Amino acid sequence: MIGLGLLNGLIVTMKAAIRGPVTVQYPDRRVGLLGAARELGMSPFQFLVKRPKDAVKAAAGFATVEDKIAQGPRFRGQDFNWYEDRCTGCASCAKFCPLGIIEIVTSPSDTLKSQGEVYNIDVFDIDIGRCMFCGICVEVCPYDALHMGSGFELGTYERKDLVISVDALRTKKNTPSTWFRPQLEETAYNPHSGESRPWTEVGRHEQPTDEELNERWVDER
Amino acid sequence: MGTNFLDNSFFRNIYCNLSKSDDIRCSGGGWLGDGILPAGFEWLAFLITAVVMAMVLINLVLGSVLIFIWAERRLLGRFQSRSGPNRWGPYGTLTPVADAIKTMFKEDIVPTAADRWVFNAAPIVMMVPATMVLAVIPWGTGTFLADLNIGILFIIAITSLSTFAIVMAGWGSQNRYAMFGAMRAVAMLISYEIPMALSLLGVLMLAGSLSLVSVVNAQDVPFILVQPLGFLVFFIASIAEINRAPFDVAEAESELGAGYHSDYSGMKFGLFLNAEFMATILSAAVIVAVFLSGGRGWSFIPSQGWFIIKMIPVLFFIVWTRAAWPRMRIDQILTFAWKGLIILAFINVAVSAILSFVWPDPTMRELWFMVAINFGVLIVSVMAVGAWFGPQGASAPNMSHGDALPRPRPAGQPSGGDS
Amino acid sequence: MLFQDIVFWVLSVLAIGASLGVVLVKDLFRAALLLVVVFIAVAGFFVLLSAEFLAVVQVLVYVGAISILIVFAIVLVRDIPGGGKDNHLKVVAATVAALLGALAIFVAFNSDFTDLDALEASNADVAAALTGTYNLDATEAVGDEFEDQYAVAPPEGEDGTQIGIFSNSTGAIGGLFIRDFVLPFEAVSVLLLAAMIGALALLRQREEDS
Amino acid sequence: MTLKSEPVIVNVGPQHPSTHGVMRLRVAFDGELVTDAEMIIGYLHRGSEKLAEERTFTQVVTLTDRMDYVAAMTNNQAYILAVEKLAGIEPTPRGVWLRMISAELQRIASHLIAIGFLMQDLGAMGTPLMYTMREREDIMDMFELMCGARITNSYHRPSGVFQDAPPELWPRLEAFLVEMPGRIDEYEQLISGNEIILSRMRGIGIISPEDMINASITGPMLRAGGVDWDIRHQQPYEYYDRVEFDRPIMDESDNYARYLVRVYEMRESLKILRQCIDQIEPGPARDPEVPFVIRPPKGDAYVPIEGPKGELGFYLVSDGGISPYRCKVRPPSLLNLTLLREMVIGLPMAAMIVTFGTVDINMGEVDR
Repeated sequence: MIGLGLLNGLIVTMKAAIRGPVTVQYPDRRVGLLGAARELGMSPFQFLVKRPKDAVKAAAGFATVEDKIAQGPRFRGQDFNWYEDRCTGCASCAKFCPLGIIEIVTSPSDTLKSQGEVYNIDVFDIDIGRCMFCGICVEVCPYDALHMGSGFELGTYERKDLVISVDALRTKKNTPSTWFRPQLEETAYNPHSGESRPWTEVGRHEQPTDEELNERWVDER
Repeated sequence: MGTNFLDNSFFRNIYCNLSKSDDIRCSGGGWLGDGILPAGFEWLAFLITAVVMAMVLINLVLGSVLIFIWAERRLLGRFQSRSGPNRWGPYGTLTPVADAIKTMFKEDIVPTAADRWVFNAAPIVMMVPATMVLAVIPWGTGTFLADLNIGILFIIAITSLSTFAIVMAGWGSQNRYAMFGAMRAVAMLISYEIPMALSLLGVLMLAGSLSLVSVVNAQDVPFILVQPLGFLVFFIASIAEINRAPFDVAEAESELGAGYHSDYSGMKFGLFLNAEFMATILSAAVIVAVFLSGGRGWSFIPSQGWFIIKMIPVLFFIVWTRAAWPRMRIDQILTFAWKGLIILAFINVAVSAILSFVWPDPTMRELWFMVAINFGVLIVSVMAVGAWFGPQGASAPNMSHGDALPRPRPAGQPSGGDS
Repeated sequence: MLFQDIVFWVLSVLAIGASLGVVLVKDLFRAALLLVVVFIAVAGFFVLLSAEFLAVVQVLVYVGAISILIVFAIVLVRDIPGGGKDNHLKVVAATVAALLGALAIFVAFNSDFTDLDALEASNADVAAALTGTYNLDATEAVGDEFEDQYAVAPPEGEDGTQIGIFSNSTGAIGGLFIRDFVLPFEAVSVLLLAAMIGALALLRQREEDS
Repeated sequence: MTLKSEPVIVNVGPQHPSTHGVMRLRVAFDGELVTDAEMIIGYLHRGSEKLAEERTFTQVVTLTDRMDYVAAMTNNQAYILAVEKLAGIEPTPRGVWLRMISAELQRIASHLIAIGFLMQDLGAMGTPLMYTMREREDIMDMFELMCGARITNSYHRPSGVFQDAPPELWPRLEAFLVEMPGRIDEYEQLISGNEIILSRMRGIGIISPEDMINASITGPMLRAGGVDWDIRHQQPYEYYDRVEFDRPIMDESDNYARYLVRVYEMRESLKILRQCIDQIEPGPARDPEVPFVIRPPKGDAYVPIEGPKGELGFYLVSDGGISPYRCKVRPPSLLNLTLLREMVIGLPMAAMIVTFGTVDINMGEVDR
């Protein structure tokens, strides 16, 4: 019968309207009186009596609840995590970056007895303005020194602010993404909990002792 | 100046305070005594009063446009599983205000090739019909600017002016997309004026007057029940007249960008938008006045309140269809008007004429008889016209349904079997 | 009536100015728009003459239909927007227009309008219809009660017709059309139909052309 | 009776809401009817094929993401299959199953986009688009769990996928498989029977199967014309010979058939997903012996797969180095467009836009 299809369309849209929105509001969610009360874990009546000022605010639609999207722990974010203690300055990341956006400048380090095996990192610039977050730099890092981050909120006013410098990498709190790091995943680590990881816990293998290093790099040569 | 204006209580109060009118309804003067203006200046008093009333009404409607924009966006959001605007003000109510401010401060661009005069005049012309129609709508008992005894004809005549605004916008932009939109709009508006006017004939036969106030007064049974076919045709035609989905081909954004107002920016675009939303609200108001018995209702709510309450479902339905249905194609729209709606309107005219000949002055019981007959006519004629229209629509090859709808077959099966 | 005088003069200036514009403006599209202004001004004159039904019909037919067709034709035909080319008929056209204008003024000043009044008296139905007093004999005013004014209907005479200046001329005109002047009315519709069919026949493409 | 007006030439695109990117159509209109159409492409050309020549075989995966950016997983899959054939790498079984799961999810996502934007072209005010995006969001979330990215996945690697799917993925996938058929029914209720859509799509944009085969049009468009050609069935790659699925075929070859075939393919993809989950075997998702830098022997390889939009093939030539000597893509979007002019001539403008929408192209893939 003519008109049935049109009617069906109306029914579907009305069903969707009753089901309510599925969108996630970012960075905070506007809640009404009921929503605010639910967030605080009280009944709306309790909420009205105990915190009338907030209740009025909520009823007027001004109450907000922080609402973050549930990101996957493997999310490849733009704030790279770098563990200097693990980095040897081999520049594999720079070499295998498909876009060539990583710049590394090293100088010989005098601090370690086995010279030539670890370098001072003078420059470690990652130009995330051109980065496509493929993660190949992380994949090829032989010592698990570089990790993807989990952030996505680095809006800046100038392009040059999009270059992550070595100082920024050094001072940053490290919450590495578990992307390509099964060892992190095995410990059920979630980067979005905000908990940072020390360098000793993020590698695939134990940090070699001095003896091992000597054996590998000095004695065998 | 017509005495009928003085039937409006607000108008009379202002007018009688201002002038020493010898009108019998001002016999006691106003509350302020015998009138402020000296004798002989009744025309000035009339002018001032009219301007004040017009200002009040236009601003009320503009305010309701803001509310309608907000409500439509929230509703569309709900229909689409979204939240809709909720950032500015409580539940996003200030979003249209923010939009209006943004629109005002935007750069006003006139294309180099544009016909400047025509281009600039078009938005103003667009606002004219929207504001003029305001005058004759009876928003409630005694709440109208003018009770013209040709009210319905006035509405139909004035709304045809918006066609000019659209042509001017399309022509003035010297843009082919705008021209496409304008041509489509003109073809559609002209086509739909005919079923719109014809569908009102049945109402006029019942009411015996073209005045909207008399039409409201005549509705002891709302005309949506007595004239269901007329209502259907009028509702569809008025949605087409206001360029709303599914008849929004004039600004079909997926085909024409923005149609006839592609090149407008800033407040000129704002005027177009405003006029369209005003037209939506006013067409809902006309539907309420003509088919839903205007401001009549139980007296615990004032008549103006009833009017607004009755407008809400009409507007809701307009938004709902916008969310649910895609746009029709322009040739299908024209075919639909000429081959579908006009026939339905003529059937309605014929049936109404016969019924009003049989019952020239219907009592309540006879009115309910008419309701039953007209609903029968509605079902039969819509099905008949639909069945005829389906296969014959110009470029609409097949609108058939049910088992006739094609379904994919699994790959193994040979073709041509059941499909 | 001062107010009506003002309106009359405003409308007159508008009508004459716009019609001059129709003739003088080179851009055809703008000329067509000015023609719309002329039609609307004429509708305003009808309102001043208390023939508001005619005014609305003027807007509906001339503005809403005929002007739109003109505009449509202009829009559909290309290469017109630049304006028509100059030709050598300017002097002739101006002469003819001046003569016609002079003739109109001459007729206006030399007509014996008493004849018209007599005609009006003889055909009172037409005049009454145009001014809305057709079939009207009740002229008494309504009662003093203010409560009456809350009723939304205009005051009515005893026989159901409405009184006042803006009264029901619509029904009267309708009555005239289908009673007294039904034959010319139908003849005009047949003429229009014939014109329409003729236009279609002229526009129709021959099958061998396509 | 026909009336003719002068032809008007309009540039539809490159900045136009319905050209699905930066396609440009130079269309001659007679009134509302299309009398001629010329396709002008290249506005999104990024030289992916040339760029591939100076990147290692694994790095090129990131370039394939950006070709058909609404179906990155299938692009990855096609490329990786070509690399594996070229280098003679044997993938791990779990890796293959994961690749199939991701590819079928991506097929659903791509068809959802196709249907949603087709309805947007029809002027549906975004409602069907919002619904399809809602379901696509589920798929994107699953991709995020699998590989940390939503659109530019780069998930596949030679010999498998770079990392096994996390355990959180499986309950989500299960919930998706339970919920999705109802959602597809909902689309059908909203769209398939709507009279306006029927009258705007049925019998419009018809193109004969012979023409399509001659123009090497593939994918749902070809199947909507009654030709049973699905590479997953005719030339099974990966483990498609181990799963049962139907190929929905329609004979109308009009816009409506192209739409409906996509809807039914989503149902078939759900079937395949279910069988993949049942048959997936434990083990490594990637062969650890396969190095990051591959040096395939000299030679060439071409592998076609059934992408969401049609036959997607990568032709790779190796000179024994670490990067392809030549990388040639067979993009279904571009080849499906070849008959667009023939399809739209004689149609009104609105039908032209809809026909263009049912071809379901992606400018990233057309221009590469």
